[in-house]
Amino acid sequence: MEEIKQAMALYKKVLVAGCGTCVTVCWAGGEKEVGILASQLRLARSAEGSEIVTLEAIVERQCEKEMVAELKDKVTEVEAVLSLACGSGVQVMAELFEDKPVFPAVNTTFIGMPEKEGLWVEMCGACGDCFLDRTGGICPIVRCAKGLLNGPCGGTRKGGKCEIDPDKDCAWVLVYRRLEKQGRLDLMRQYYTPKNFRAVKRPGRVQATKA
Amino acid sequence: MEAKIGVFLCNCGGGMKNIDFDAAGAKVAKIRGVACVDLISDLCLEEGREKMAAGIRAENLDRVVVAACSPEFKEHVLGQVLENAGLDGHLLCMANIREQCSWAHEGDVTEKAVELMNMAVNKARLLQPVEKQDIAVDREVLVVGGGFSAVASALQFSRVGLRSTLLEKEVVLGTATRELEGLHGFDICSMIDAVEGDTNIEILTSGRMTTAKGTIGDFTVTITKEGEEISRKYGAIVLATGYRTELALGSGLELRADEEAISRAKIVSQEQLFGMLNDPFIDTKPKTIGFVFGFSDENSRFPTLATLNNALAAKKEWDSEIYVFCKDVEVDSEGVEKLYREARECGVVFLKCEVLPRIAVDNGRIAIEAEDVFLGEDTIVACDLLVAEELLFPTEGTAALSSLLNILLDSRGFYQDENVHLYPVASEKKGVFLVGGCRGDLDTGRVLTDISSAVMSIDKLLLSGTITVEIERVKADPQKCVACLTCIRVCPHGAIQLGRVDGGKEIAVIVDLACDACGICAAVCPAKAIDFQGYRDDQLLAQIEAIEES
Amino acid sequence: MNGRIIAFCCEHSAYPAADLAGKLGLHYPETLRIIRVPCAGRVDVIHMLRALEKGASAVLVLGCEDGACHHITGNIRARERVKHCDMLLREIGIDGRPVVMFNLSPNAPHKFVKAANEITKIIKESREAR
Amino acid sequence: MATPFREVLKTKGFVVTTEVGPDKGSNVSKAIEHIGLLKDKVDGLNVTDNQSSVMRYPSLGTCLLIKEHGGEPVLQVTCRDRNRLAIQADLLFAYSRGISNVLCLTGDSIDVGDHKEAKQVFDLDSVQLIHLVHTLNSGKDMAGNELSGGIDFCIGTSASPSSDPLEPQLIKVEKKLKAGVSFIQTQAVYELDELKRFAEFVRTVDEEVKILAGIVPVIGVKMAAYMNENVPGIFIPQRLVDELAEAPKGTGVSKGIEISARMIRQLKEERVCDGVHIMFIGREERVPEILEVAGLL
Amino acid sequence: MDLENKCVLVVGSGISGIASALELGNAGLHVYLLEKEAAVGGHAASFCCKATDVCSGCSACVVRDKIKEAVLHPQVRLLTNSTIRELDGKLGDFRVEITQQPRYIDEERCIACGLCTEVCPTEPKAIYPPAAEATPFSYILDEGLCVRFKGEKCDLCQESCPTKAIQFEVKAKEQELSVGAIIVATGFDVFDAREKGSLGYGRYPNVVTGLDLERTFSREGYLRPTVSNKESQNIAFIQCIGSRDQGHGYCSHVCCKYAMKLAGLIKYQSPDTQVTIFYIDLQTAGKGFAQFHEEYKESIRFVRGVPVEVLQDASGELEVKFEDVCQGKVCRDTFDLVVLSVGISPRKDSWDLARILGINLADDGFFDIAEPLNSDETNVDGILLAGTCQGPRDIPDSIAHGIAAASKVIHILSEFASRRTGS
Repeated sequence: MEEIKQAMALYKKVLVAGCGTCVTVCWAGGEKEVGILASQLRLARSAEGSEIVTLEAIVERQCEKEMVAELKDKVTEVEAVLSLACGSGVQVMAELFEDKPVFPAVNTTFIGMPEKEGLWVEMCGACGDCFLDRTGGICPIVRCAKGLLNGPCGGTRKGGKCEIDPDKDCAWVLVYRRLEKQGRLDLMRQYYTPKNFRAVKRPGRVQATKA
Repeated sequence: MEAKIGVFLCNCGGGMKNIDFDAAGAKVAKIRGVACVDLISDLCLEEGREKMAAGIRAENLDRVVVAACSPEFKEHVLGQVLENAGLDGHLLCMANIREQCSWAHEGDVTEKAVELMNMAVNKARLLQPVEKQDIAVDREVLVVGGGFSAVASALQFSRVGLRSTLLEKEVVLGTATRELEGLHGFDICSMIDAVEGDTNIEILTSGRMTTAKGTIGDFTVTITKEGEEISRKYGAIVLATGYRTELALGSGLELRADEEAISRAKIVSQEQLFGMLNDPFIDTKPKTIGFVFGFSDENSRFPTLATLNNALAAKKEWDSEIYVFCKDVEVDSEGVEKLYREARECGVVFLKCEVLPRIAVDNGRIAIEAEDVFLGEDTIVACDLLVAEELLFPTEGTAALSSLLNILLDSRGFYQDENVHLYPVASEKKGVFLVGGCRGDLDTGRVLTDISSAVMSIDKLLLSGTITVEIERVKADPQKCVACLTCIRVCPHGAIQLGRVDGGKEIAVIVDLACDACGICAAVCPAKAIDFQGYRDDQLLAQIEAIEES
Repeated sequence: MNGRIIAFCCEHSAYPAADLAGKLGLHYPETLRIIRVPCAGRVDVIHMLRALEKGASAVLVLGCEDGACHHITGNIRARERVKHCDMLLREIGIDGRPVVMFNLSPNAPHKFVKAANEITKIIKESREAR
Repeated sequence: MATPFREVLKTKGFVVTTEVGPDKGSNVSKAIEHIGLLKDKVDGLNVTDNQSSVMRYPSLGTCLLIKEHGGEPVLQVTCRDRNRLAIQADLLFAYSRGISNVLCLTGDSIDVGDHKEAKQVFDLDSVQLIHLVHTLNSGKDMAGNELSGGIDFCIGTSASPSSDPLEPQLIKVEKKLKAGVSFIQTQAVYELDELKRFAEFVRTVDEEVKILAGIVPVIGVKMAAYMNENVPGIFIPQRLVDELAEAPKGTGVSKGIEISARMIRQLKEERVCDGVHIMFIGREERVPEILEVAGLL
Repeated sequence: MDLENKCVLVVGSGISGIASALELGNAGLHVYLLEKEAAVGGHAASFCCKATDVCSGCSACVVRDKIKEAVLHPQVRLLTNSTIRELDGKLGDFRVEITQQPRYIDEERCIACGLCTEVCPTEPKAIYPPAAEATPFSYILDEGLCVRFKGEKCDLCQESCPTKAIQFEVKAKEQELSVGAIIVATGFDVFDAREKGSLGYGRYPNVVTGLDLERTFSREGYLRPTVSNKESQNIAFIQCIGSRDQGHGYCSHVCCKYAMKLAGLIKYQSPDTQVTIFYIDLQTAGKGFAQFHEEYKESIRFVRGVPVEVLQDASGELEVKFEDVCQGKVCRDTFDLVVLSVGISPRKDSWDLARILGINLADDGFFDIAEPLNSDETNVDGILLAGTCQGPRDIPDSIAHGIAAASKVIHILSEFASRRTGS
């Protein structure tokens, strides 16, 4: 928030733009959060004795140029845009309205899945060199704190918890348990050569080959 | 078009002296959208209400604000007035200028009164009608369990003309009738016969519920019976799965291996003893019997009942010497104090101990050693039979069933959350009821009232075949909903389902019948897609605006 | 700021408690403005923030006693949101405008008055502190 | 001039190694002092590599100091701070300066250290690292290019015999052994049986490999509690804690030393393992005491 | 069958009566809810919330909800100040004669504006507001105080009343109701602690009953300082007053719970107050209560023993003489407040009602039931029992019992109806 406050310091009128899809689902940038952030901004300003006008808008998918385009009028009205979309949404917005400064209000952390209401866990690092077939469908690259490929580090805590956080499971203990259930522990005994971390050349770009 | 709001002030017959009604009226008249301001000194009387209705018609208002006493008691009456004047009752908004203004403060509070009215007017401007509708409900009832409470419930349902299904996991009914604990002579068999002869009752033994969808009036349940899957629809579900007990042998009992054998024969449960008592061919009648209960488990109404009844019976049948070791006698059930007295009078000895007695095997007999608080010294009783302490547990499958229906369990794993508003037999999910021992430690009398209560509650819900409810008071906007499932996960009454509006994309659908209008979903919705008529965001915010305006 | 205290009152508990307070003639600060809600769980962070935006000097959220909520979890969620809102306010360095949750039952008028007085006290103290 | 560690492992009955903790800063006098004190009393001196992710004078640097002062260094290499290029380069350098023992480790997570915001690398893991060293030994780099001048490292690695659950750990150890190591330094152990079970397992995979039991003297109830709480893979049994508790004030350290020494003696007599690796972090100067009490001097 | 036009009479508007009335009303029957007093709700209406920082499950708030529901219910007709004079007929068509005492203030019209009290000349005022929780919230005129009933001429209040709610003329009103069935839910009398003279209730100001304490808390919200006007530091609860003794062969079900909950509340409000509970057997069963007991085991002192005598010394301190069974001797202990956990007694007027309705009384003085395990059917067809008039019950059990009785009414009426159509 401090960052955002700083970033907005120069402007009197801004558009707070949320995204209606992923970030809504994960409670980061839906209409609700947009409203809260805008209100928070206004409060912060009035506390400093100045003022700020906020427009609010939701784009169905902020990563789609066509959909973001609908915001044209609103954007032209304001001096800056504050986007609650994921990294890509922010960039689409910025690309589309080159003359307006666009600021990210959400730090996109990971691709995850909801474990229960209000709790999300990271599942995939989009590394482009999928390993899941060898680990009973548990990704050690993101779910192991060190992204190890050949088994757990020495730091595993009692009960198979992670060295860095007793609340998190040691991915490799999970892998072990699953493979054991499936009777495929041999998979875990295999040696895996160093991973190809360049499977996807950054910046990533994928061209669909199907029609 | 701009709403036409009428404001009706009531000065409580001049009772609210610290409000200047003329000044207030004048101020309120200036608020945007206020078409007329009327001072009626007796709104809570028929006369006053007629004046109000007349006013509404005369000005043909479409929103009404009443500034008077608390809506707690008068809101519905005044709502009626609107209905009579041809307006929807939901188009009324009250300003509580009596209990929460005039009476709550000393000195002149005109300004506050005006502000309260302003808040009300702001809200009224945004009010919208809500229609009512009759919704058809399924009249069949599913009763889970085959013990006493289940069988008795089914019979009562039949008597009020509701068809029901008895779902029992065992092969026959009545295998677990623990709720009859110590109720000698209560004839479960004849009840079962009655059930079997009853055309209103269908019996599904050795069956288990495998899925449960839907809400009150419209549950779809699949039952697995000997491999095959049966799918049924029910209007309501009654869980009457009773409880189970375990001998608390661990407590106070250290036996050597060689003693095991002896003890196995000599340490019995209440149920086993009951069996022995009714066995005409029992070879040796125990001379001395020791009972132990109520040490490791504070909830011991059933055990108390069992002990007293069994002890009395043993006294009468076998004329045995009887010693009962306990901490407290749970006499807070009907007639139990009487039983307790009777027992003592015919010679049953009660020894109250603070700590669990030590139990050992001493040449073929069971020795119970404890410090009796009255004698204040160690007492050792050697007996031929020990009725060991029993602990109450939920029947296995309780947890599974609760997650299937997603209803809460209490801290001891029995059905029904510890929330006074659910007692006696309701669950937080409309249409699901919890009866008898499965919801905790009761006594047979309480089980019986439970049964009647459940029957009553379901009777009034389903008997007519339809229920009148407000339609779409709480509704998710199909355009805005992103089907993030948040509301479905948070709804405390399980009233929200994933569905499609006329074949469109999947969205959250709030089932009016099951909804209890708490608005939690509206608050959590990340897309602000859920509207709650009367408590919509804009309506609440409009009230807040008022404090700025003044 | 207009010194108002916005109190979101659950219609099952706090609201009737307030009525009872009135009937008993128990007095509490005049600056209190009660907004009736069907359950404390209906109150969202945005409502609290807006109240402050509109110049309220404090926000009260009053729900049923812990374990006696008519909607089982409403009061617990409300408490979480109040906590969250408080965090948001601290983020932007706004203090002395408390957002507080209290639990009470409909027949506890004194608890209601206590809540009203306590929050007024907090406001006063933080004002003096500044 | 010390005997090469590889020889020691082959010939000596009971091997003893210990550690020199690199300084925080460029003043290495303390390290040098420790080296002088220990080099002739033990068979090898480990140098930790930014242990527990706290930035220090490099392992490589300290190893050079040991070499210069006539000790036998064991270079610890973790996968946390360097990618495969950096690691290979470092190893080439190390070998060129006569450092011929390398201990391959995964490395603690960045989160436990003093530079929590750094990017952690883990381009490789410990098993891959072992393979890497073998590749170098075979005269090639990872990309398969020929390397000028021969390389021949003596490779060791670590293991945690008291992890819970143990099985996944053992599988990892098995992989390490299969990859080929000459010695294993275990995490600190306090339960003889644990170590026995571990040793048996290791033997089933590889009879040759030498097992050095990790010894970390516990010098107080507080420390014990702390380690049980916070140091993963370490479990200090209650009886030891009690024993420490009984020790009169101020004698904690000597008590800890006594306990460790006792352990070492047992290990040696019962031939549970082939040696010990003593980690007395911050109290290196008192390591000789342990050896003395344990009768290893 | 169709019960829509059937009427049922519920005698007593305590919590169980209200529960019955609501259920019947919701099932579409017409209900007359008869109440002897001016306000509905009975004892439970005046109980306090015993929540600490969590709900203690005393259910007092539930009562409030139910009362509200009942008075607002279109199918439920309230008859306050009313008693049954006579009954005849049988199941299906009872005819009941009702006497409604004049209250001089029409509760339909009284808007509680308070103008009358202001003008009332007498001191203390003869016309005054009811208890805050009273429903209907209608003013009360006290014949004993009002000068008009002393023959004087005064109609100040009548003049001042804006709604003409005050009518002195009204006489006792007779009316006949015809109903299909009757539910008796007349509730209980609180045991009169004076009967246990040795405990000093009524003589010593600092000896109070559990009910007094309930009221204190609901009126003041905290524990009133004792008469010697200092914070009570050391409080004793004495259990089983009017339960489980010669006169009362039953447990009152409620005392242990309310005593422990009140004790808990006191501990919560002022943690350094000492609280002792003297008991015979602790009744800790019941949903959620075991944990509650667990919580306070340590902070509250439990003594297994029966106090025989309470004496007040000069300083107002109370000396409790009790037999500590654990030590097997008589001990003394001083407290500055003694709370007698009075139990539930059958109503004194049960006799009269029993005679009028022709139902039996059990030997313990509560209304008797036809057969065991059938706790709501009397010896008279069509007259049922609900709540504490049949035997001690706590609030949830009373509600359950009330609902159960209603359910029985539905049975017998529908069976009756079908019999009729059958023949």
